[in-house]
Amino acid sequence: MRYLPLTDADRAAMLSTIGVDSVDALFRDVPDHARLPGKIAGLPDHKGELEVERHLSRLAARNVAASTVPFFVGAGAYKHHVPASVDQILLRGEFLTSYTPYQPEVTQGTLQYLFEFQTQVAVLTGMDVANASMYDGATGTAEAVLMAARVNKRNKVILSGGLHPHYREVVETTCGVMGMDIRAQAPDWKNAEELSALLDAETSAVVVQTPSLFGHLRDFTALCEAAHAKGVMVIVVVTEVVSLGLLPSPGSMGADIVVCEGQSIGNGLNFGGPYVGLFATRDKFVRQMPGRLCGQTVDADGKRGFVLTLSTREQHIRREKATSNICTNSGLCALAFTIHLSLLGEQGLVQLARINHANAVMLADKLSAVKGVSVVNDGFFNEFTVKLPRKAAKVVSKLAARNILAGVPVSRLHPDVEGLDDLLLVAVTEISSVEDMDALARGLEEVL
Amino acid sequence: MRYLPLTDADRAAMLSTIGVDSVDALFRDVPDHARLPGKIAGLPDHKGELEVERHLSRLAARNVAASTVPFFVGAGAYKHHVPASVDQILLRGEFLTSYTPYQPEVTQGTLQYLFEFQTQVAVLTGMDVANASMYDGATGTAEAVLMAARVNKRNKVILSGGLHPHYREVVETTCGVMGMDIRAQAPDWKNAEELSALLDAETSAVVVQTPSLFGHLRDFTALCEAAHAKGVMVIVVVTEVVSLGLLPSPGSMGADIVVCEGQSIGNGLNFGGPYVGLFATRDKFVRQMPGRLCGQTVDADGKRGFVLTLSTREQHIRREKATSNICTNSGLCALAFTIHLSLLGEQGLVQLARINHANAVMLADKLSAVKGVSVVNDGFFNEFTVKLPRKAAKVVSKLAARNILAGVPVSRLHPDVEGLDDLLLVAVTEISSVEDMDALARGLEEVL
Amino acid sequence: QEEALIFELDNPGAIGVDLDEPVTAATRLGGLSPRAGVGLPSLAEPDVVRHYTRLSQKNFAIDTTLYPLGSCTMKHNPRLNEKVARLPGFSDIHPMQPVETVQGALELIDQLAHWLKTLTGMPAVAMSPGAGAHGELCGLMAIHAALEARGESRRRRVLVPESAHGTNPATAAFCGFTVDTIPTEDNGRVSVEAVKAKLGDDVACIMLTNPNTCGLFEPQIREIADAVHAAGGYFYCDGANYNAIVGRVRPADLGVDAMHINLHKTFSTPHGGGGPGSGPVVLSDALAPFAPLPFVVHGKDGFTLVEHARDAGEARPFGRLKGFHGQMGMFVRALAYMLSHGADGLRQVSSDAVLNANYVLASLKDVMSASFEGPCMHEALFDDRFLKGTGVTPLDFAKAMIDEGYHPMTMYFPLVVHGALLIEPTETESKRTLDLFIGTMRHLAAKARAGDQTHFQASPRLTPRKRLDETQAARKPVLRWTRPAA
Amino acid sequence: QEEALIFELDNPGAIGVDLDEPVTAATRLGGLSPRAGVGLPSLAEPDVVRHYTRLSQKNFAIDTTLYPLGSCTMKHNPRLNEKVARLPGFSDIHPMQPVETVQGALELIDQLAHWLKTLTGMPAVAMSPGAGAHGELCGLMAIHAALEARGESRRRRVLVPESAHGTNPATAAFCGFTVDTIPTEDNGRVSVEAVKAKLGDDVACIMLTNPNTCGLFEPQIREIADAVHAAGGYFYCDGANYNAIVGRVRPADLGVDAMHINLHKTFSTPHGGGGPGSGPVVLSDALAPFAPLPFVVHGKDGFTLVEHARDAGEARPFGRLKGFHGQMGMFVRALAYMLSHGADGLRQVSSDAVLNANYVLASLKDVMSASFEGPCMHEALFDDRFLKGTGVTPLDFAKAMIDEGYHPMTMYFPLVVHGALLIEPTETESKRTLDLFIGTMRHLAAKARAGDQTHFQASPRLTPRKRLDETQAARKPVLRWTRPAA
Repeated sequence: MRYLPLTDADRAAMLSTIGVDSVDALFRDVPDHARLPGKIAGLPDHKGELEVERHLSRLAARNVAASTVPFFVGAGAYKHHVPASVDQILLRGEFLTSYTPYQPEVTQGTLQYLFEFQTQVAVLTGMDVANASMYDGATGTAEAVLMAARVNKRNKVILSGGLHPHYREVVETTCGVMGMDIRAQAPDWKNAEELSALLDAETSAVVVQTPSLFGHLRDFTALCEAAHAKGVMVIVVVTEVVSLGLLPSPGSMGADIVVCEGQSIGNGLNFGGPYVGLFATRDKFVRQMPGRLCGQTVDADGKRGFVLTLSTREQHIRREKATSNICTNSGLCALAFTIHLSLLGEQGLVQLARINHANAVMLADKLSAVKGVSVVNDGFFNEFTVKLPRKAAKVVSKLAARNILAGVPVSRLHPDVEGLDDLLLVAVTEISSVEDMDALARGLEEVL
Repeated sequence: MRYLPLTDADRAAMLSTIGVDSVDALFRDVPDHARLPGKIAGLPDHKGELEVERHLSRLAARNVAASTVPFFVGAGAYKHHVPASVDQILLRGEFLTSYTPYQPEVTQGTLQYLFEFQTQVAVLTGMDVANASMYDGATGTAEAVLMAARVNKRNKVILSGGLHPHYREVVETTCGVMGMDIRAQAPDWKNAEELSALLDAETSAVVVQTPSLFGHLRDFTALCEAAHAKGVMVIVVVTEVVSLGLLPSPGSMGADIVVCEGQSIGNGLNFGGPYVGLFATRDKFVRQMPGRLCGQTVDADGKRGFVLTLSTREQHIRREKATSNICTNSGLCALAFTIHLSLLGEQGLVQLARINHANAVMLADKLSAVKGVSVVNDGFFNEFTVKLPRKAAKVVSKLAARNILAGVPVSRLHPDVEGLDDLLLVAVTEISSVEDMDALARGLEEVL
Repeated sequence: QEEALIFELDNPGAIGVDLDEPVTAATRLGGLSPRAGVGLPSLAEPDVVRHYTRLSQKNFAIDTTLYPLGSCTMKHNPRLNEKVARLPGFSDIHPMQPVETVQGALELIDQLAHWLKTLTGMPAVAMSPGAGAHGELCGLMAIHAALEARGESRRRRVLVPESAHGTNPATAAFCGFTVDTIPTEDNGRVSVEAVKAKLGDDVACIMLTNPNTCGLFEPQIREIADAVHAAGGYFYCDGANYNAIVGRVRPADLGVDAMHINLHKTFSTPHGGGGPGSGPVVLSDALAPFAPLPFVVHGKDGFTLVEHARDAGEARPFGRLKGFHGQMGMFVRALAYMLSHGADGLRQVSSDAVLNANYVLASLKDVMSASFEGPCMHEALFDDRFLKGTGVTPLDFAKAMIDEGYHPMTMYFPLVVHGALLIEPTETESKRTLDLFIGTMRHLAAKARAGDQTHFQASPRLTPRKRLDETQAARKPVLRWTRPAA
Repeated sequence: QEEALIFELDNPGAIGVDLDEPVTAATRLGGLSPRAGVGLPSLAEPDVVRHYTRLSQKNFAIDTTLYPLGSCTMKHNPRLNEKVARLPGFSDIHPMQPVETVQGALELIDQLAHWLKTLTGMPAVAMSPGAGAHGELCGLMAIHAALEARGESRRRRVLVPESAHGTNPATAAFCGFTVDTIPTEDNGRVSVEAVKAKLGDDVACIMLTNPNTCGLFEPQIREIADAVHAAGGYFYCDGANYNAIVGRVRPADLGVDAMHINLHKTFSTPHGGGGPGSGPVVLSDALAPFAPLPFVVHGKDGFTLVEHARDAGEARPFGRLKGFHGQMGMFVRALAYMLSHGADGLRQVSSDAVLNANYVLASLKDVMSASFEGPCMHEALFDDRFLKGTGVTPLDFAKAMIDEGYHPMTMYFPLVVHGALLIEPTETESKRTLDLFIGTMRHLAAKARAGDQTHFQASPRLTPRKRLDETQAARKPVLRWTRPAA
């Protein structure tokens, strides 16, 4: 077997050194009834590369890859072009097959990119500090809510109706089990929500999203001021980080914690994972942060170097008093993010954001021109909501049959809310050509 | 532009250091009439990754990839499965973006794999020594003919009718210009050729191939003995190196020089290139070998290390007296060969060769069962010749239209020889499933 | 050569991508002003590629050396897995595409689930947890939900052995449980008596690692499970060390109710410098109904994805744990690994892992102090008694290994032995590599005994950085680069 | 840690692949007996991956450091090019597939040919040569064929400047020509007078590198071309340094009849430790009819491949140079590079390459001895006068650069200056990198002048191997591993 270097001769020699006559003897602590005499039944035997690759290729071929069709699906995950150099660096064994950098002398490579990642995230979000990544944006949001509760010792959290429902559900699931009082607002598809009025002395945090699920844009400066006046933390969620090249940073609006889904930069769609959660906050809250932190220090010769730090917050030191149970995070996805963002740089990110927005403006115009279709949004970044004259889910299905992936019906995300069946979320990025947009508009005309 | 790090500010500062006011001034030696005032007309401007990738993907999509159809094309290039680890190591920048190892202290990586490659080639061919690679099997064969002439100072060479016609043509082209007397034999599709009788005191070398173009197998021991008795060098060509896992080595038959196309191990089809020529000979001829050689030595501390050696044979030292003009060879393809062969190892290569042969035996039986089709060969490795009741080229075309790539019509290789139109070369490797073979047999039945 | 930070390589005007002009200059920003600038550095592609290539060279990795980090399971990561995970049909599909366009992806998840269930003997599996600790959360939430459904939300106490991974108590606390620690016996095991002494009608569950963090199989595990069940509690098994028994022992036969499986340990998806992981949780019949959303079901029209409680039929999902459906990229790799090994190979995997660990144990126990008698499972635990009086600490010893070309083992964990040194070679190391490693360890042990204290204290010498000042890092944390004052 | 040879890692019974059993045990070997054994080593995949990963770490490369190897053009290799070259539509097609199944491949070759012809201004291009030296062979064979067609096979003399690459005289000799050397002027150039002095009706051609190997553009190139043409000869231009002028000067405007283009230099396909290269040859109208087989033509049914003289129409191909159609894998990369840069970018490429070289020249000429006055093209040539009396040889100096983290420049070439040091930074190095490099070079030059001879002679110190004994290697060549006697 190709991954197992021991030969039968090796095994015999090693057993002899150990002084037992079979590997079974090493499993002596296993209760008799639980010892399987042979391989587990019902599963095939080992296969060569060619067969395994063919098996998986056949499964892969039964999916419609985004790059092969006009593609407008977003709602928290976005198809962007990732430069080829990103993946080829990721494949380097020194990054791919290294572990959490517990031994800093032999993992300065990992540690330095984490320090760069943290800096990039802080800069991008307009915050002071960032951690070394979370599993994804949704889990990061739940961690942010718990962190806010640690900071201000309050128990109530208000979730905007613009928040992605999956994020809401993860907060409800994760923080609910802790007994937090979670007040999720109704889906705010008209961008009419006023949250300031809901804040009170029991409120720990308010969670808003920009662009919102429906693509709406808001200036949260006033909300932050109102919240801070009442001791409430403002958590700003960004599910499309490319927007930060064009929109004001959450930090500049006064956010206390910013959580982003970082997938858009450096990471493929991957059917939903692995992604990378970005988590940033103010300096003063750093010791309440969850997750790993990489810090700068010096070595015995006084040279700059990097280490994991403030681990007294973490589970392996602090056990049940840790700020989070997170251990493994999204190291490699964070590296992809960091490399791609380094390639983009200042000018590239801004340009990329502008292209995304311009494509969305063009597509909004094209779709508005389709009879019976209206764009709901006033402002948006690269995704907006359209109102259709019939059920969006049906329309999406019909277009899928024509090899056009038109977007996400709001009803798939909010099935329990009445009156949203005719809403469709449409996302457009730099990968969409004018022909793709025309195909969508034409397709809509045909199926409506 | 993404590959150019200089900014306009850099350029201005650098021009100032140099003391000129424009880059044009640095081109002062270019005659006025040849100085283009601006970019060259008729070519597009620079493009981003996404556009370039799409352009090339569109071209790629207009070709039928071997792995997507029942595939039986051989005749000097073979579709084998290459383990994924081979390519991922090849992509490591330290191998990919290094140069010829002129500075051995910082290229021991390249040098050691070349030494391993040379050893593998020598072992595989049953010879004493091998060089660090040639462009491909065909150019290696021409170099072998020239080398033989250097060794025995004779001018006539006999090319077997079993030799791949492209190899014959390369020899004729390359050695012809040197004034050598080249005696190519008629296509030996019946494996009836007797070369010993042609050897005389003017003959420098005889070139034979195993398996032959038509897939025939021969024991060359007697030919080698007869040749050596007359001072003639025997050059044995192998276009399918996997066969060396099952067939007797050319060295064991008495060959003086062995040249192989190494593509089958580690290298993809790549529409014909880059490939890798293997070149092996006897110790006594080593100073007449063409191409780079890596040799073992010690460093200043007495530790084993490797260097390029015997470069007094080479063009950069010996100029017009060099054994060859070869400079860049096939380093990375040799690395692919070496890694793949290391993964195969003794047992894997033998097993791979057996699988190839067994598939060919099975396919030969299946095709023989098709009405009007007969297998020409007595023995073969993984490729054989079938006689069809009509023109093979037409049959191949018809099957291609049904997405079956059936093989190579002999007429494409020997268009100027009468009577070969109904012969088809059919190759089969480990990638062909029984279903693929059945598809070919059924397809043949249908189109004949 | 030193490697500057990417921010220090900033060269305004340079760029690593070429992008077209936007198709229109029109904007619809709903009244927001465009951001004035971001503050990112500018570099061309060659400089970015070289920077990260050079950074990578400062790492040790499983591809470059033995990395015997106990409990972390650094085994070979097959490259085929990386290749297939990049097939566009997996890597380039969106989680919210219509299900009819992702049937192959859903089938893959279903196949992986089948393997996990069959290997563990468990009836159900929750696929979405993002890593092992996230899987623990999933398991404890399922237990929480099951207790609520039974009307026993009074059960708030979770039993955790002192040898447990830190994630266990942290997870229990994260779910609002209180943690009660069970002492470890002198032989490194948990005894059924010690567990029974803690049981009561406020106990929600026990969290037990098996094989445990000392690298030992808990011999009384079945009795413990039975006692916990008899007391109305559940048995959560930390599956971090499942690689020691995969293919030889089915957790279901041990009485397990929930167990997470670190795909990046047992099934060899790459650790990647700290993730991404993937932590599916197998569940017993008692807990299966509470598995989180979303999940894949197979119906008459193919595979579908249940994303909402209203579509969950009789199941009572406790909620949602992750933004989308789980770590698909890791699923592909893990399935490729399982298919490659097969049932026969996976049994050999655990056999060889245990054999390799015992070979190291047997070859070193005369010069290093083994913490417990008898054979171990997949990792060999030593403690610092062999360094007593040498002035060499386990940390010093570990740093000296670096100069010999090896990544150190896990140190100071588990906490139940003093100065722990936990060596896990895994099944993908050859006997030759182990023999070289054993030789080096014996050499270092002898050196320590010989009193060459300064050698150890000055280690490592050959790394790009000497020992780093962790105290300074924590005292005044510098967590990001800031532009120096001009 | 030392890295053994793969043969020394042999562990019989281990295997790095899993293969099925053959479908039949029957054999048809035509009377041959199966080979008894081969003699290859056996290893599992983890050991093979680690072995070659570790070997790679012993290399310097353009991805890891400045690699200013003059004349070898070590520029950044874009990763996009590697990605597209691996598209199955290019990498997984067979050269002998029916042409109707490879239309995209033939079109790609045609597009690349169009770029090469347009950039050089030449009417034709032969695509099949496997590398630069092979391209030279192609060019000289075309000249040979053209002379024969003119009935002037008496023309056997080829003029080659003494500064030429070794491949030039070697190639000429390989084609049966005699080589006549033209002296280089004191200013590093070839003069039209020197050429004229050698012309005669036995001259087949001149082989001239431009920019030449001293990094200088030949100012009299047009006059030389005219003189050679007037004398009935052809002008072969060695295009190894075409990267200095691409996009700014068209070789056709200089009177060139044939020029090879190293795709791995000018168009950035990776050098790969010594290949594969690719050396298409552009041809003038006079030589175009003699271009070798096969070649692509576009007809009414799409693209076809002319593989035989009988299908070549009025052309008179001199024969075949390579097994199949050329280095397709390199064609894809080169076209990706051209499309990425475009006409505007390629002009900037040569501008920046020349600017970088002149910046190095200007910044070092006060401490190192520049061989010639005035600006250079893409590479800066120094000689060993600045080391005179220091006891430091160019070789010592180069080895000291290694310890500073740089690959040495080309040394002792071109032969026309004593102790040559030829520095080619290429356009993909940033000013910051050049400034650091210049600083190091100035530091080393000062160190040499200061008399620190031993520092240089003991260099390199930081590499896995100290200086290697090349004399021993050549005296008793050991070119392969042999199994030690038991």
